[in-house]
Amino acid sequence: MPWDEGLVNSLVYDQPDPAEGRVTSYVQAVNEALSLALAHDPGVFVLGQGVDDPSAMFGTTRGLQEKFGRDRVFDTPLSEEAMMGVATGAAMNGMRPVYMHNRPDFVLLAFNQLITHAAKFHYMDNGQTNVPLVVWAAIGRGWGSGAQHSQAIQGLLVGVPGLKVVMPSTPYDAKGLLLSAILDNNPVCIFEHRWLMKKDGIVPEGLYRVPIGKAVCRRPGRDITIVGASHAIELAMQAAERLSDDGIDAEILDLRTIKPLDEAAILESLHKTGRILVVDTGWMKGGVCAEVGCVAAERGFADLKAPVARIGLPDVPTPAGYTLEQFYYPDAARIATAALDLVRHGKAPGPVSSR
Amino acid sequence: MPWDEGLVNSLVYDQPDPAEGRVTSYVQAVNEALSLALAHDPGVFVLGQGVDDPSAMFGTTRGLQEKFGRDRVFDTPLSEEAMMGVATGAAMNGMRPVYMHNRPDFVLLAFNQLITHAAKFHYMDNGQTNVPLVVWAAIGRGWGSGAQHSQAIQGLLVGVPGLKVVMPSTPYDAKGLLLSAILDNNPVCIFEHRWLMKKDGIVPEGLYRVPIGKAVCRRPGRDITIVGASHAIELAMQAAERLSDDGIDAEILDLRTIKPLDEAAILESLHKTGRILVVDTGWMKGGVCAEVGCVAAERGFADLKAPVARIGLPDVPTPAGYTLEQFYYPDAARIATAALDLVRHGKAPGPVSSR
Amino acid sequence: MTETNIRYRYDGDGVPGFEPFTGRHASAELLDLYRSMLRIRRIEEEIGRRYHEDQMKTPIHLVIGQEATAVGCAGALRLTDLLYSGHRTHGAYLAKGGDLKAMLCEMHCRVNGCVGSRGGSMHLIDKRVGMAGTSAIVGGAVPIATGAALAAQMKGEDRVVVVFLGDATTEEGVTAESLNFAALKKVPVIFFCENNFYSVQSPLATRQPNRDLRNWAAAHEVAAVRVDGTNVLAVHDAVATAVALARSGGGPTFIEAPVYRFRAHGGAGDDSATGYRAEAERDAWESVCPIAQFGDVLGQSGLLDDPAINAMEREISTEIAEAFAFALASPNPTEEDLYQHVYATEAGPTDAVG
Amino acid sequence: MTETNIRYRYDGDGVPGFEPFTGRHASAELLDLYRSMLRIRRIEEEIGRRYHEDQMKTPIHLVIGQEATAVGCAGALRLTDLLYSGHRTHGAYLAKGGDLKAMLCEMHCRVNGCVGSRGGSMHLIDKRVGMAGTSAIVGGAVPIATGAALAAQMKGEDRVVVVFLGDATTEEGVTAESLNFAALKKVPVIFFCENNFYSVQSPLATRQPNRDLRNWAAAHEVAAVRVDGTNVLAVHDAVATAVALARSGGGPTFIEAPVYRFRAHGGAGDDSATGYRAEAERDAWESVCPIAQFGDVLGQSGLLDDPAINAMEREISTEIAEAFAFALASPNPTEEDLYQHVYATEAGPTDAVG
Ligand SMILES: Cc1ncc(C[n+]2csc(CCOP(=O)(O)OP(=O)(O)O)c2C)c(N)n1
Ligand SMILES: Cc1ncc(C[n+]2csc(CCOP(=O)(O)OP(=O)(O)O)c2C)c(N)n1
Ligand SMILES: [Mg+2]
Ligand SMILES: [Mg+2]
Repeated sequence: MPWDEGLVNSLVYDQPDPAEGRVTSYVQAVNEALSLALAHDPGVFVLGQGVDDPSAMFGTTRGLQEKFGRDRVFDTPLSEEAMMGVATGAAMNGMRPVYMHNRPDFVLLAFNQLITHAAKFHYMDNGQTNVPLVVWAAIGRGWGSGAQHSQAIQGLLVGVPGLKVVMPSTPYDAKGLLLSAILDNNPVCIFEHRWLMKKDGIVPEGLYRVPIGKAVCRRPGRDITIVGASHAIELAMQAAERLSDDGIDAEILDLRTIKPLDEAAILESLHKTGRILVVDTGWMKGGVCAEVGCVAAERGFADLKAPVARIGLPDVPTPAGYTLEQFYYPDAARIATAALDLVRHGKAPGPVSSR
Repeated sequence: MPWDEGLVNSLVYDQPDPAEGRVTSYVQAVNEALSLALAHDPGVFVLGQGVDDPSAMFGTTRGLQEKFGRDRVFDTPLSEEAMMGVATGAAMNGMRPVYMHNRPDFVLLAFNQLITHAAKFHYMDNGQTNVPLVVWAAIGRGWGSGAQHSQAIQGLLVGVPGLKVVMPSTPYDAKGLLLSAILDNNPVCIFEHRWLMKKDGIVPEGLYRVPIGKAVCRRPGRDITIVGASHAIELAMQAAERLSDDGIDAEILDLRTIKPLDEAAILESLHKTGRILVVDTGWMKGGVCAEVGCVAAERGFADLKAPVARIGLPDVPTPAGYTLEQFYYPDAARIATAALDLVRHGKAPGPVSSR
Repeated sequence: MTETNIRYRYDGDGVPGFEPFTGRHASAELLDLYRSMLRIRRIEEEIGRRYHEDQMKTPIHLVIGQEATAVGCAGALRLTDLLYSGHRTHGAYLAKGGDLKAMLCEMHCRVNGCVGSRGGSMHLIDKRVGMAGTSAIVGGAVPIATGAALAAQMKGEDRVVVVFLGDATTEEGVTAESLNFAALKKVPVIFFCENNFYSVQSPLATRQPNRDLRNWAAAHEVAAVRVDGTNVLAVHDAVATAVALARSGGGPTFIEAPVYRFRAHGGAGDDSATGYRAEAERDAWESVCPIAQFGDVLGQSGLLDDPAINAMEREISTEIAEAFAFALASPNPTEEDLYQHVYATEAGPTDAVG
Repeated sequence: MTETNIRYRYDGDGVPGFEPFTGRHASAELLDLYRSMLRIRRIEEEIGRRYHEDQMKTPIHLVIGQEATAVGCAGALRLTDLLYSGHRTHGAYLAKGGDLKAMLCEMHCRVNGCVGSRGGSMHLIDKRVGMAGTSAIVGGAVPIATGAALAAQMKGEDRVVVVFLGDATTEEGVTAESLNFAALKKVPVIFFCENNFYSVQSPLATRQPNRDLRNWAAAHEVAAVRVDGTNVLAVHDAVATAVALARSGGGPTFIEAPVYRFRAHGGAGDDSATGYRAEAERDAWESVCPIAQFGDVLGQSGLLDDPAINAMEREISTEIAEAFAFALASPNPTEEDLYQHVYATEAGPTDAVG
């Protein structure tokens, strides 16, 4: 699905300072993680539609088949449900598959295998079997992706026991979390974001891990906690810049993992700021926004100085057209306004669908 | 799947007072709704695995094929994804299918058709097409249903725009909501609960509707709002009895519809009681508990006198064994204790998975 | 991949293959089929030409090279018959009678697009002409079309449903499930498989064992035929046969039509140079261009000459220019439009009571 | 349904059908196969007898009548070969060497059940004997077994994987997808289809057009055979052939074995009286009971006589009584057990570094 390449290539990000370390692209970081894992463990293999084609899964799998052979890096039939089962069966028998998808939408075809099989086998057979499976997909946004190619489905998985769900926001994390996911003995879903793929970052060479289940503070602040993951953090950081012009000091908490959630980190930050705004790349209702918001009200109630606030996608399918997309997707400005309202007036944004 | 019949038949419910109206069983109420809809509209048809077999989908489809013919009430191949698409395609072309499943688990096989197709067509084609589809399934509980036959998946659908999700708690609602769902021009999922199927209730003859999207107060109270749907209301009512012994007056709000949520009713009740405990038949994390909890903290913050509290299934796959099931499922006692803690000590239950 | 070998060969008869079919069609019909293919080609080329201007902010999947399938198929259908398709919609939409202006407005994200800027290129739908639905999910439209056929059968309508699918779509389990159900109920649906040998840039051989798709379809008790997808008349007649079977209650047919797309899977250019397919392979197929071949046939039979072609070209080119101008001048949607049609609100037929 | 017609007839050869196979097996092996079937039958009968006592709080799907498939199949496998199955697990688990006590503990919801009371009857798993996994979702185990075979292939292990599936399981799209992938990669998997003509109480005819499942499998380029599922030797040899093919890199085989379950789909009794199948149909199949038939064959060849059978019966009955007693005396799980094994915590092989 390279149609959005032009769009993604037109995105502009701040360049990291090479003095701080080796600068690589996001895509390169993912590619390195795969390459290192393949080199390090003969059990690792990479499969997915087009992983060996010239587009190479947005470039993330470039060169891997040449290096590791057709048996370890291979294309699949258009059979998402069976291939999820095949990957699960292989994982149950000593392999460490990384099953890559262009879009999370396609993972919905395999929910039965993912949710009712991969996530449950370890429990159902009393720990006899581990399922070290990685399911990777890149959330689409813009350029007419539309209702069927843009779904950010992480919210559907927040409640599913036995799964882990990870959403990197930087090249460093993309590599470190992917390595952790491959090393993990449980099924781990990684949802990348198409718009981060143009981002460069400081990425160490060699193997390192970013721990699954731990959030990280991206920006310390006093007045409000803005919490989210993946591309939402990018927007939140931009919003924080604007907010500082208004004298508001926002703390940005990058969840990194949305299942299991680092509740301690959320509560700690909330304790400091007293206000929380949850941002997510997925639908506002249910899912990540709801879970984090509910945790705040359940376990951090005493610290709350204002309503819990959230910004996600409105309760509407994604429109394909450009103009409608601009109205649909939250941006830094909308996040900043919501934060401002919350801090200044103790007001959470109204329900988006009735705007 | 009649294995749990013995268990369900052993459940004891209070008998309704025949002076209040016609008493029928839950199963009979569903059967009547189907029968009336089939009789009333030639576009209605009923399909599903075994709808015409001797078990007749827990009895709910008994006699329908005899009455309305094999073309309008029919068995299907074991092809959940295609049949969901077939039902969707028929709905898009003037029919009103009611697609019945023994278990919500089986609906996961069809999430692509349900979420990415049925829920979106009306939007994607700019309103050219309506999708008056009903998807019906009965949540399993107990008697070894286990991890793959007990999933209450409503929580996964709370965030999906374009869908409606309904969960009756009484025979009256089972009939009235099913009729509303069939009459609705949108895809509506109905999640029944296996344990309610033994319940009798006052059920008027003939056509009537219970509106989708409206909650109902089952018990007025001053001290705390216990909110949920389906079998959770049964438990909540029992809990309220116990609580009244402790001098606590619980208000019970039956959501009836969990998508779209009747936020106004939740907020109104919360305004009165100042405390909210959400109970659901599904996983505690994400889903219904999280969404309702978050709405309370977002839009009812000023009314909250205590943390938002929730009780759902622990973050664990369902065990099959009887003893483990007893530890796993919340009961009236656990709900009462949580409510008591919340009212007396302003304390929400701890995270269940670390009990 | 640096090999220049041709992996997937054309194995039709080329121009001689038209022979058995020409006599069965009136001249006007033959010219209509030609014109319809030419028009689609020119529209697609113009879209391709302008795509880099980024006015059409929508993924595109051009049908250049695959015109004979949509045109031949639609020619054998009535306005009231229904067509469903996957992501590669342009040919089906135009052949079925979809409005060009509404299509280009949609692709330019304008509010008067055929689906109000909700769907883009992958969702060219116009129910008034029987272009009934599309899915951007591979295989997504297949059971839906089957359900549409079930509805037609239940309502006793004299209506046939066709669904276009690609070779890769036969790998989706839902397609097999749909074939089974269609055969079981003998619903009037035609599974039209455009086998262009690739799924994006993945060749058939990396996705399926070497097999005959007709056997696969026939194993579900679905009538199964193969037809030269570059031969608009052969396609037309195969569909006509399937339609007759379906209308008479004989149930579904699976039609496999080997074809070739001359451009990239998505976007405007050709991507053969990236090496996933040999340029020689594309060239070989370009030499059996469905439009050129049919033009030759019509020329040989004296139905078409250069002046006639030129007149067609002028007419088409004017239509295209006007349609683009119309689209570019059309209004954008507003924020309010975003929130329309999430839920259907109109009363259903059953709403009168209760 | 009040018809008493037989819808699904036995079309094997009965006792004479054993003829071509007996000579190929040693006497001890023949007796083992017989004993194994008899043991499963008696275990199932005892489960059925006690089920109404509600001590086994678990859904059950008895294999009474279907013993020859599991036993014949497992007899052709090594301990290191893997067996996967759906919900109907008892026969597979026992034939592959699963521990009876652990099985009954599981069915009695005891902590020392083979999966610690997590799974119940539908999840009888013991990886030590190659009973590798089950799914209560129809078709769920099919791709997983295929993946297990892929793992064996990638690791260069001399291991074959068998997955049991029912006739209805061939309707799930994932099964077709799995066949395609297995054939594509030539992984060492055997799709063993027990065709008992029913899915719960739905006959094959309401779910599939009248078709030959071998054609369907063969259409995926999977070797496909049919074998009399009441003939343990025929089953054994068909599996042995498939195993040899798989071990030599020849890829997957689909085996269709017509069989019949004598009891209800689920639970302990027979539900034929409800009318979904004719009692005459069940009676006809009971007359070709796989155990009785094979017993006759062994009797005729002088390998088995009444005293020998009686000795077997006594041994088996003692084993069963002890196993039930053991299960009933076994401890229940505790609340703490509920929270074990939600996530795997042990370090993976790659964990040494990083
Ligand atoms: C379920 C699903 N998987 C993957 C994709 C990505 N995708 C879009 S089009 C396409 C190729 C489909 O090939 P084919 O069916 O042969 O049609 P063609 O594009 O060749 O016309 C793929 C893989 C998708 N849209 N849906
Ligand atoms: C996906 C799915 N759909 C439906 C069911 C309910 N169900 C359990 S067993 C069964 C029958 C399956 O029939 P078959 O595959 O022929 O196996 P058999 O029971 O005859 O051995 C059904 C429909 C299920 N478990 N999973
Ligand atoms: Mg193709
Ligand atoms: Mg069966």
